[in-house]
Amino acid sequence: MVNTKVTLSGITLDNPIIPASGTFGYGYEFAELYDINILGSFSFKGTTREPRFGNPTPRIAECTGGMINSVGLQNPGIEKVISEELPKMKKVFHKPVIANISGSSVEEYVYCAEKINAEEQVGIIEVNVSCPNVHHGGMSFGTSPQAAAAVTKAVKTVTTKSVYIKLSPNVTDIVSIAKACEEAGADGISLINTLMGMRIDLKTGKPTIANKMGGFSGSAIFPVAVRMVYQVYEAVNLPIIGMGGVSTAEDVLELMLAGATAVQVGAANLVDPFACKNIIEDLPHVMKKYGIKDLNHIIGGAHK
Amino acid sequence: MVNTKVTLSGITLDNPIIPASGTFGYGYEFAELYDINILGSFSFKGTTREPRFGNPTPRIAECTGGMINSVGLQNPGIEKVISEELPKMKKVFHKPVIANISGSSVEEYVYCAEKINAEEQVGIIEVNVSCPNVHHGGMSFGTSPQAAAAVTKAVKTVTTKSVYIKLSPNVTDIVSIAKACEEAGADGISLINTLMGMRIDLKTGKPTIANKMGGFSGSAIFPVAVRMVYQVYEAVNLPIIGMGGVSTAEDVLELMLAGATAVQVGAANLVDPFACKNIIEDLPHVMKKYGIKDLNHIIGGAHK
Amino acid sequence: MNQSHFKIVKNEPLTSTVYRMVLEGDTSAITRAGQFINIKIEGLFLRRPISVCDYDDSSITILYKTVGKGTNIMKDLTPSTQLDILTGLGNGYDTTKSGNHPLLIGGGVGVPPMYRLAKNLLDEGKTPVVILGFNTKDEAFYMEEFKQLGIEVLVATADGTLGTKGFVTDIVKSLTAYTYFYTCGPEPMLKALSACTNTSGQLSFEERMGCGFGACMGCSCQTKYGNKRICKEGPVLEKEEIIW
Amino acid sequence: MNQSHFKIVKNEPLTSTVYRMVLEGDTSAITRAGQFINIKIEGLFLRRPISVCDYDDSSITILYKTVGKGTNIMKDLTPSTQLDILTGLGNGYDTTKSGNHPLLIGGGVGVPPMYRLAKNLLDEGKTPVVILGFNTKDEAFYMEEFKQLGIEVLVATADGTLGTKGFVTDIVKSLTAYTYFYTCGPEPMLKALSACTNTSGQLSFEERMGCGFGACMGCSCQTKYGNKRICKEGPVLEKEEIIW
Ligand SMILES: Cc1cc2nc3c(=O)[nH]c(=O)nc-3n(C[C@H](O)[C@H](O)[C@H](O)COP(=O)(O)OP(=O)(O)OC[C@H]3O[C@@H](n4cnc5c(N)ncnc54)[C@H](O)[C@@H]3O)c2cc1C
Ligand SMILES: Cc1cc2nc3c(=O)[nH]c(=O)nc-3n(C[C@H](O)[C@H](O)[C@H](O)COP(=O)(O)OP(=O)(O)OC[C@H]3O[C@@H](n4cnc5c(N)ncnc54)[C@H](O)[C@@H]3O)c2cc1C
Ligand SMILES: Cc1cc2nc3c(=O)[nH]c(=O)nc-3n(C[C@H](O)[C@H](O)[C@H](O)COP(=O)(O)O)c2cc1C
Ligand SMILES: Cc1cc2nc3c(=O)[nH]c(=O)nc-3n(C[C@H](O)[C@H](O)[C@H](O)COP(=O)(O)O)c2cc1C
Ligand code: FES
Ligand code: FES
Repeated sequence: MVNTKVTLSGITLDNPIIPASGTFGYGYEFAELYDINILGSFSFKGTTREPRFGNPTPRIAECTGGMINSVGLQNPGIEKVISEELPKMKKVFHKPVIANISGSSVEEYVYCAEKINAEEQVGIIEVNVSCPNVHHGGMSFGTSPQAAAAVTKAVKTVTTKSVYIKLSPNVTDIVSIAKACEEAGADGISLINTLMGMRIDLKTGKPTIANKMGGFSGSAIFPVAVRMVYQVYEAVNLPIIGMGGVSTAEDVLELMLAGATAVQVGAANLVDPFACKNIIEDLPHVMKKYGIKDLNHIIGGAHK
Repeated sequence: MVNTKVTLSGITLDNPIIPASGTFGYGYEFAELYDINILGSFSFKGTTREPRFGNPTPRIAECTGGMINSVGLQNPGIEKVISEELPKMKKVFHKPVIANISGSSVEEYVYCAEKINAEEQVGIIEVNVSCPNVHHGGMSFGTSPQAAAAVTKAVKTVTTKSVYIKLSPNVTDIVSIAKACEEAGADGISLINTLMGMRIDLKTGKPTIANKMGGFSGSAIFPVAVRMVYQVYEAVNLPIIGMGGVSTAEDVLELMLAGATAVQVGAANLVDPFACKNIIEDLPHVMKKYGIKDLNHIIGGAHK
Repeated sequence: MNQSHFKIVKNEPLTSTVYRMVLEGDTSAITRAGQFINIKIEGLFLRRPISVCDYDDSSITILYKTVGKGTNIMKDLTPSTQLDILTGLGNGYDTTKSGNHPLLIGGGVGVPPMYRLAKNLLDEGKTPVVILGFNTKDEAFYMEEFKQLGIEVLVATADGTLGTKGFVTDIVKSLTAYTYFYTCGPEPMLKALSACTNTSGQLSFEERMGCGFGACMGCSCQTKYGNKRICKEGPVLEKEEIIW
Repeated sequence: MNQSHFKIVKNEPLTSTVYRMVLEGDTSAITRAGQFINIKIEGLFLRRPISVCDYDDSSITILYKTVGKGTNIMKDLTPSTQLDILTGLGNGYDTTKSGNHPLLIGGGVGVPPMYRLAKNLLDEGKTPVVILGFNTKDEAFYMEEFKQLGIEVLVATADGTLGTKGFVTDIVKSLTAYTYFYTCGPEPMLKALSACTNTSGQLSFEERMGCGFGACMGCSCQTKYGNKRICKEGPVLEKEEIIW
């Protein structure tokens, strides 16, 4: 028997597989297909203070090995998330969840963190400082160490939950931003969010998605994810939730070797609703193939 | 008949297809396969002042839709490039070429630019401020507007050729860097160089390439290239040579709609030595399909 | 929703750009006409959503037009190829509101879902009239199939090479005795129909999709009754809720 | 170099992990034993370099071991599948230096190029002796094929289940009357051979490749005679030039 249990800030997960925010809704679409309690945890759709419809459609474009989305944080707002979505979620998922929050001001982050702090099922608050879709919004916080630190510090003061800062890959120096979050008291780092990308429709000659640019994710971005997880692991002493293009159990091992303690799966869920289930089922076999008895032994292994 | 001729800083190319630096050597491997004079131009392997062996091997890793290289600017040094490689190149290619130069100090760029300035066949000097493989080298120049501007200004003083600055995509704000180059007197912008990426070999648990990280290129990075060409076109008034993941005539049109005047093809040459030839032959057909009579009409078309 | 493998039984051209594919597999998740399936195509990242034209216990018929990468790969697939497909997606048409004489209006590749809908309405003892719109005679398909259901079929072509010269709206405007309408087709057609019909009705929309089953919010639209996902609360919306 | 399409004629296991594939197509670019081909595999970005084991006017035989994604896809390809292949890559072995009694030493999947090399040397009237090294009996292959050439074949297995127990070097050390050596196999074996042989020789190296035809500098190595590209000036290097 192999051990797939890993621990994030005191929360033990049966396995490191976590559906990524924005690609798993609040879980119930997937709960129709399989018992989602097999998951390590899951990160629900990014929540803001006010309800948001998000960006105009089309919001989706296809790429080689990936996709671009410009959903723009569509969500019913923190109040409704707590009053309507979480109770429904609780019926299908019984483990600690990750609450992904977003905002366009420090106050908005604080507001959301404070509200969500009261929710027992929330184990970790994942602070998205990196969504590239909100004008004057998340993006700026994730591209400056000072701003990321300010959000981290403010959120930490209003919550007793573990706070993970989710970083954007669209930066010159991911390490300096991760370090700033560490110094500001973050309990962990999630990375990477989507790369900024764009497609143009040859039939119209215009950008494929209405918002022009959007977040590029899927297998194509995996090498960038591995690189950034590796760099951040080398520089900070916090647990890392790695993500970006993961679609197989092999990918999970690779991100863990780079330094991730747990791994999120995003776009893969959209094209294969059983992606997480398949990865969880494959994981022990692939571990055996590579002679891995305990996942904890390989975290950061590529650095040795 | 469609028109595929485009003009870069006064140099008219029969078509916008240019093999990218580092993926076409000095042309003669390909000249064995087809008459490379069908190309618009080509950008030869990055040249430095001293001869360089480059990084230790393995230098190559595979990715979904792309590859990582950490060649590290292997080249025989500017003197030998001029005395040995260019004369051989001249025998197989008779149009103006693009000289790609690199350096780890402003002086080294200036040295190379001055030397290469005497070469008649060189039409454009492409200043690589973005190679991610040289420690204390190219990378830093391409990640700061000030440094990029300093290189631009210095190179411009020693050459009468058109100077294109080749930018790195591994930055928070590509536009500010492109603008700084424009203000410093650049004649054009080439983008994008490779994304920094990494793979880990599950069999060894260690980074696949000896240098750990390397430059990620190929179809997978195309959406990032389209985005950055679009952003730079909007902000600067210089011709852009677009590249990053181009492998079909459709990709060429997409980058031109985003704002490129010409297009380089990199990694695609390595896996299909006829890639450029095929693109050039397909281009008129694909233009017809989308009702394009003259390529010049679509440059930047997605912005209208 | 269901994910399963289907085997191609037939894949044949109906016109120079429209193909019919018959797929064999588990159809148990399909509950209504107007639902769609989402097809994984080797080598492409996103699945391709295509309406169910007809189905029985073990097979699905789809009609698709070759417009891009995915559909051009599909047209070259040979019988017995296996495809990974999500079935039972979307709300589909609600036939309980039809009244006795509903109009079914399909434009171009909006025609397919009308076929199963017509069969369902007939089974329920109603008398649907079908209006099909195409650009030109050479692009027209499925008129015979509809006629064989024993219902009235009216055709409009933009260039007049078949049926009425003009648009489906020109035919609709000339009719009065209908009780409801169901439609699928290009958005300008849906909008025109919404304006020129004098009954309530249901309209099926297209949107670029990330998942097709409600997980990504890629396909959302705003309606008078709140935000809806085209893939989940749609693709069929009621005339009254649509914000044009 | 040549780029062309080959048709798989045969694809069969020799051991549980080593397969033989016979490909039909234009072999005109191949000039020497020890050259390799570079195979495009649907869905993977980089081509896969594999040595030519044997060839004639219209076919190539390769032997490959399943070690990762590409070779595991290859083993499932069925006859008549078309493959896009670059042929005539690398320098190959120079037989002019062999003398009359060269040793040919192949380790694991370094065995294949020795086969054609042995044939060439025989054609030139020389008397090669072949030494094959494997981990264990179950992983051994091609001994019969070599024997059928009518030459002496010596085998070493690490666990002694076949032939000499130990490494190919153990056999080489026991021999004296050879005039030259040619080898291909894992790098530690090449290094050990370089040390224990008392003649000059040629050794074939492996390196991760971007292109396989000299364009990318991905496969460079430093030798006493300057930088060389394994894919172009290699894969075969002379014992004297190698920097270990
Ligand atoms: C609910 C629904 C039902 C549909 N039913 C049918 C049908 O029965 N027959 C039929 O021929 N077509 C139908 N379509 C349209 C069909 O999905 C597109 O024609 C198809 O996805 C194009 O794929 P492609 O790879 O050939 O084109 P590409 O342009 O190469 O596709 C690129 C991307 O854009 C998406 N896309 C392109 N056009 C559309 C579109 N019109 N709607 C949504 N996404 C699009 C693709 O899915 C893909 O993600 C339906 C669409 C929806 C949303
Ligand atoms: C000149 C040359 C001749 C060769 N001849 C043979 C032969 O005759 N028979 C045989 O079984 N093998 C041979 N190899 C090794 C063969 O190329 C690899 O086993 C194969 O590329 C592995 O591919 P994969 O997708 O299964 O493995 P993966 O590990 O999934 O491949 C990932 C990447 O690494 C590369 N790679 C992995 N292992 C090697 C290796 N050992 N050498 C070079 N690149 C590697 C792959 O080409 C690919 O780019 C040769 C290699 C070279 C360089
Ligand atoms: C449709 C979609 C919606 C997303 N929404 C969010 C979000 O609300 N909050 C967030 O932090 N990340 C969001 N992301 C980013 C993912 O959580 C993840 O960081 C990214 O997609 C990279 O992982 P992947 O390549 O596995 O998709 C979204 C991604 C997609 C594809
Ligand atoms: C093997 C290899 C070597 C490269 N060497 C150089 C170089 O010497 N100078 C340079 O400016 N760019 C170099 N590049 C970057 C390419 O010119 C190009 O900018 C990049 O690969 C993106 O294009 P692509 O996706 O089409 O490959 C190299 C790329 C590859 C793959
Ligand atoms: S396509 Fe994902 S929610 Fe509709
Ligand atoms: S693999 Fe490209 S030069 Fe050898």
